[in-house]
Amino acid sequence: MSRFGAWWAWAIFIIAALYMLVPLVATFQFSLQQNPTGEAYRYIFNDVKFFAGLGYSFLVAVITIVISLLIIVPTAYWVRLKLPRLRPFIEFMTLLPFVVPPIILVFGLIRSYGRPPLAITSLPHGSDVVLIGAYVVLSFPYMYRAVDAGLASLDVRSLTEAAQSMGSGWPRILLRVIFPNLRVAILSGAFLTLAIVVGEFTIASYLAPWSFAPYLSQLGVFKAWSAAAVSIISFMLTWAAMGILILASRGSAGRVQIAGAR
Amino acid sequence: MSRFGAWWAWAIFIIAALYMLVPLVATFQFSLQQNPTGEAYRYIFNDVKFFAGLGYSFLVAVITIVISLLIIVPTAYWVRLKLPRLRPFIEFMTLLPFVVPPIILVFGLIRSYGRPPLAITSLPHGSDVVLIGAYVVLSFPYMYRAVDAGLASLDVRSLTEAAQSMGSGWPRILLRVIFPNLRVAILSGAFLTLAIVVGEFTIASYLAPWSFAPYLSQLGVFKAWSAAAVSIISFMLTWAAMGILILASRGSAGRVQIAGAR
Amino acid sequence: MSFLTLTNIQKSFGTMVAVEDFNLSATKGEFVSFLGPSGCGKTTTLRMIAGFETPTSGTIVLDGGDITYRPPNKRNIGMVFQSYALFPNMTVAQNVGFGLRVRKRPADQIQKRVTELLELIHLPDKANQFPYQLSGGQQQRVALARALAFEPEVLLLDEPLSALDAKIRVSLRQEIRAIQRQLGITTVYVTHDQEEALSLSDRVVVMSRGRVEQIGTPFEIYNFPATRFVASFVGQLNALPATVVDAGSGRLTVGGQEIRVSARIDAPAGSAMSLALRPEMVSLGEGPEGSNRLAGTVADVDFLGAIVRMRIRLADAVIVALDVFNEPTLKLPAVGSSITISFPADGPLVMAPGSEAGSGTSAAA
Amino acid sequence: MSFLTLTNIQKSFGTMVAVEDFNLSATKGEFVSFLGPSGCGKTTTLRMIAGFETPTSGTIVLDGGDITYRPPNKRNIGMVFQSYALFPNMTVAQNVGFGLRVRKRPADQIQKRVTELLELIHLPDKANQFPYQLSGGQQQRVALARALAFEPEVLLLDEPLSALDAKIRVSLRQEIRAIQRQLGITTVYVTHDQEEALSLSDRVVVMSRGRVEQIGTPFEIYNFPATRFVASFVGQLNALPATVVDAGSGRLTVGGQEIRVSARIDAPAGSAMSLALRPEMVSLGEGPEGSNRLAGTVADVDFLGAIVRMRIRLADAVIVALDVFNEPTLKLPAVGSSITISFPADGPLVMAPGSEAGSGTSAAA
Repeated sequence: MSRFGAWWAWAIFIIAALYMLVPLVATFQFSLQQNPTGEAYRYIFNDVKFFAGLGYSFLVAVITIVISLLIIVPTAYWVRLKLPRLRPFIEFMTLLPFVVPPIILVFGLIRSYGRPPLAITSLPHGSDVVLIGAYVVLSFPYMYRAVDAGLASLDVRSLTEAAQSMGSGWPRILLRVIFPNLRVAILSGAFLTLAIVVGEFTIASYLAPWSFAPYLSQLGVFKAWSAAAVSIISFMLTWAAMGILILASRGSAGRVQIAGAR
Repeated sequence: MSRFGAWWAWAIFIIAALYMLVPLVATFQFSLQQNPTGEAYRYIFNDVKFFAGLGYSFLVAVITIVISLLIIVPTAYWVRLKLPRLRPFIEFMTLLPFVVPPIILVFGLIRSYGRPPLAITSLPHGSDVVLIGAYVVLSFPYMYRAVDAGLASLDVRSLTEAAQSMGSGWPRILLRVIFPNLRVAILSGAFLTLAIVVGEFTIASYLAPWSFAPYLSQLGVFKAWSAAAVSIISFMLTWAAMGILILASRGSAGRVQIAGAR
Repeated sequence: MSFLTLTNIQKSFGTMVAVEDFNLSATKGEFVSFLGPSGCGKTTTLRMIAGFETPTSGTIVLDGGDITYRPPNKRNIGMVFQSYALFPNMTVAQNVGFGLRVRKRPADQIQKRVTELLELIHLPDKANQFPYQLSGGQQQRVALARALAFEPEVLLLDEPLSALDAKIRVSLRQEIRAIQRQLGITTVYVTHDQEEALSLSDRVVVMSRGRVEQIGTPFEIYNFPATRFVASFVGQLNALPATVVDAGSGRLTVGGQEIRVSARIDAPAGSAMSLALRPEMVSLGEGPEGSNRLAGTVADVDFLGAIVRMRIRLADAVIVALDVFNEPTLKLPAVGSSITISFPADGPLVMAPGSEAGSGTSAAA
Repeated sequence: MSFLTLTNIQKSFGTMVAVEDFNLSATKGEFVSFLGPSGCGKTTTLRMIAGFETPTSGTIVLDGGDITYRPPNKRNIGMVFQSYALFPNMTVAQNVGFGLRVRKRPADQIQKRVTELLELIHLPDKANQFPYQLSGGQQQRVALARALAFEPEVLLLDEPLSALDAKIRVSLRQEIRAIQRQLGITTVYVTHDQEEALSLSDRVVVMSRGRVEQIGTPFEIYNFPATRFVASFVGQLNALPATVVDAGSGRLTVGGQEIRVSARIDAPAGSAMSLALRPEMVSLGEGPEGSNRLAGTVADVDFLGAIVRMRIRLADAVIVALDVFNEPTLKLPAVGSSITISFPADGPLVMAPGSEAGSGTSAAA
């Protein structure tokens, strides 16, 4: 029974892994199909709009991450320390971005902030602001769970009280005790947010059609091979970042988990 | 300090809640703007394409859920019981759908399954099959984490061994011991999957433009008020389902958590 | 001269009263334990001394200054936690030096003090290791060094040994006691383990349901419990139903057999009483002249290692447990055989059924 | 007549040997405990009897049939787990009846048997409650009833009391023993708590690092430990350095003072030995005629409740711990005062330093 079970579990993983890998390999093949020397890749690296789109999305992602961290780290810390009864409420909020599909969120955003009295999108950089706001909401669950899982592995309360009893004030507790022990958790949340924001298509195509995912979509229509090439590049970047993250979390003696995974 | 901290935490929640609620209220107002008696809603309920789109998306979601459960429940159970060393690998896979943006996944899928040797999309219902496959991958993290959190709260190993020592075989263990105790976890994973699949726009607009989210997007262009009405209806359905889920998990003495939340 | 004084301390969480009317005054250098079951308010009281909770009413005075509402980081109190609470991102030396860095001491002075303390806890070679590289017992010793490094006025320990194995618990207990004596630091120790409290403390505060049941030396607490709760929580106890024959001469019957007790009895002849008798007070055999003797049959012999516990059945289904030291040459009586047991007249405490207070013996303590 | 026989059992996980050369034969109705520190292989051995692990080599025979490779659900063995492992979705009655439903017994028969067992564990009114509505002790009693309901041939208990509070642990221990005697079921009990093993068992198997150190009655294990490990793991122990004066007459010196032991000594005069002496063997004062007497000073007095442990310092920094029962009238010697202690000649075991085996006394057992 045990041997059969192991065999069967492995079979499922292999099928699932193939399901993920086949598109990747096929995309790579396709990107080289027109011109095996990599003309599709060369086209991309000579395209100003590629760098503009990627750069814009990257900047939006970084601002999203900074705002998320400023909101989430102190909030999650304080909730664990003093307001544990609020946790179910926050966990409920954590689910909202899943159950409110982006396509509905984008309509609400355009309606609310695209006309008086809150006509933000008609201001200079107004739609950037709304976009970042939407991404802060969208990435909230990932960032919150990553930070909260980091805090859960810490025994926040005792560490805080130990530091207090030794005479430490709040700034020192946050900067010297809490933050350094959350480094990997924060890195993991930030990385996920980066991946989500750069790859997000639905909201971006309404609020910022010049950003990376809409660019990729247009490219797919006009220059299919180059779109495949961009996909491959994204994959590579993503896997490299993930590899770095795993190495970083190994370095900290397995104390911190990736993105809230138990 | 404590009083200030509580005040500050609450302030953040209120701002965040407002950020979520303002679009909702604005959308609702907008849906009634043209005609306060609800013409926008009436239009929807008389539109065949609304029901066709919703019905199609719902059916796809249900098939996705069934396939996911058949794969994930026994796998997650077996991994916890006999192959705990595989868990980091599975948790890594759990992150893939986040870091591979849907817009890239969809290109890969079209490339791989849209042309020989694997020209599935050109078969009858071929693109449905590919769509469901993509959604199984996309919903994998939510379903797996929900089921795994349910298993984590169970002490699977002792329960299995206790049943074995009393003479029980595998079918009885799964059906009488494991499955009944995972009910709420499964319900929670299924509900999240439903919400994600019905609201998913990127992949659907390439593989099944007649499904719910693309329909909503088109409606937004041509009948903006009715699109707002649909958004409101989706919200209501979503909240009702979530309410039911929370009631169900209360009934089971708080043993099971929502979607892997700790 | 009282160094740490708690006066009329009360603490409520909503409608739940966690600590009620707590009074204690500890002298400088004293080792005081709070002993009681979980939920008795002992940890809440400790946390009020540390400043993590604020009393609903009452005052806490340390070395002449009222610290009741002073924030914890202004109190100069060292604290050791059940979970060790070492900072995982810092080495052992950085952990121990944390309180000194907060106080902005010069680096060389910190270095010197850290070395000194690592020698005190017998871990001089672990300075550059991280907490996760140490065993539980070593981590708790580092936590102790960290709490002592900045020379606090009071040391608080919150169940510091509960997370450790039995053998390490005993050895670390002895080490804590030795260090406390050596430094002469005023210490408050919270525990639910009676052996820990009795073994470590100058005085023990026994608590139950937010109230102080008794404050006394370990010897007083064990031998002269003030209340029924203390008698049953601290140590094993026979609670024997008895009937008063003659209060004046201390004569009672237990299981139909007459005995004499030296404790004062406040009840008329014929009334029902309860006698509290420790198993180790009871001996096999007739004992010396003047002992109380009871005849019964052996109901059960329980070999516990160093101790053999026997349960003797008298008439009326009264059971008396007694402890004897194991010896290899000891002949254990067979279950069901007849036996005589004895105990001195000053052995039992007298408790009226349902009464909270002990007999006069405890007043004499 | 052996009912459960384990022969040359060996179990490896990869290169790690968990159990090595384990042999045991238990008679029908016997209560056998496996005692040892964590990682000693006791739980692995139990799990092989239950069928959750398969031995790498060796055989397990139950009632004449070889069950070594039989799947666990074909073995008819009842098991109680540390974590209770009650099915959360079933009531107490459904839990207890599970094994009978698996065996397709008629409903009225199941009902009757469940009622019977709930009375046996004194919880007849909890039939329709769910596990989470019960206390830990009640849950474990239900788990016991569930394991007994289908009349298994052997009952296995894997640290069943470790998750419970100290007081409940003792009372449930007595209940388990009483039920086991009443039903006469062959029982294997795994524990790391020596008091549990000594108190419950007909025989104790002491294990260390995958090997059996000793198999014997509780009395033999405690008083005549076969190896140094058993002597130190079971009970407290003084390990006193001694020098042989005359092996033939059993004369040695400890801390410069001469004593006599009745154990056989296999070493020439002048060689170093180690004496194992239980604290409860040592008495204050000169003791009866023929006792060994040692003069020293009181190093430490540790009041533990029923017992007072003193540590006496002899010359050469030799420390002897001794236990006396506490009495309210006991005058404890002051720390630093001079004192004489005594112990009988047959008290100490003799161990050559570094040797694994005990002295001749254990062979006599």
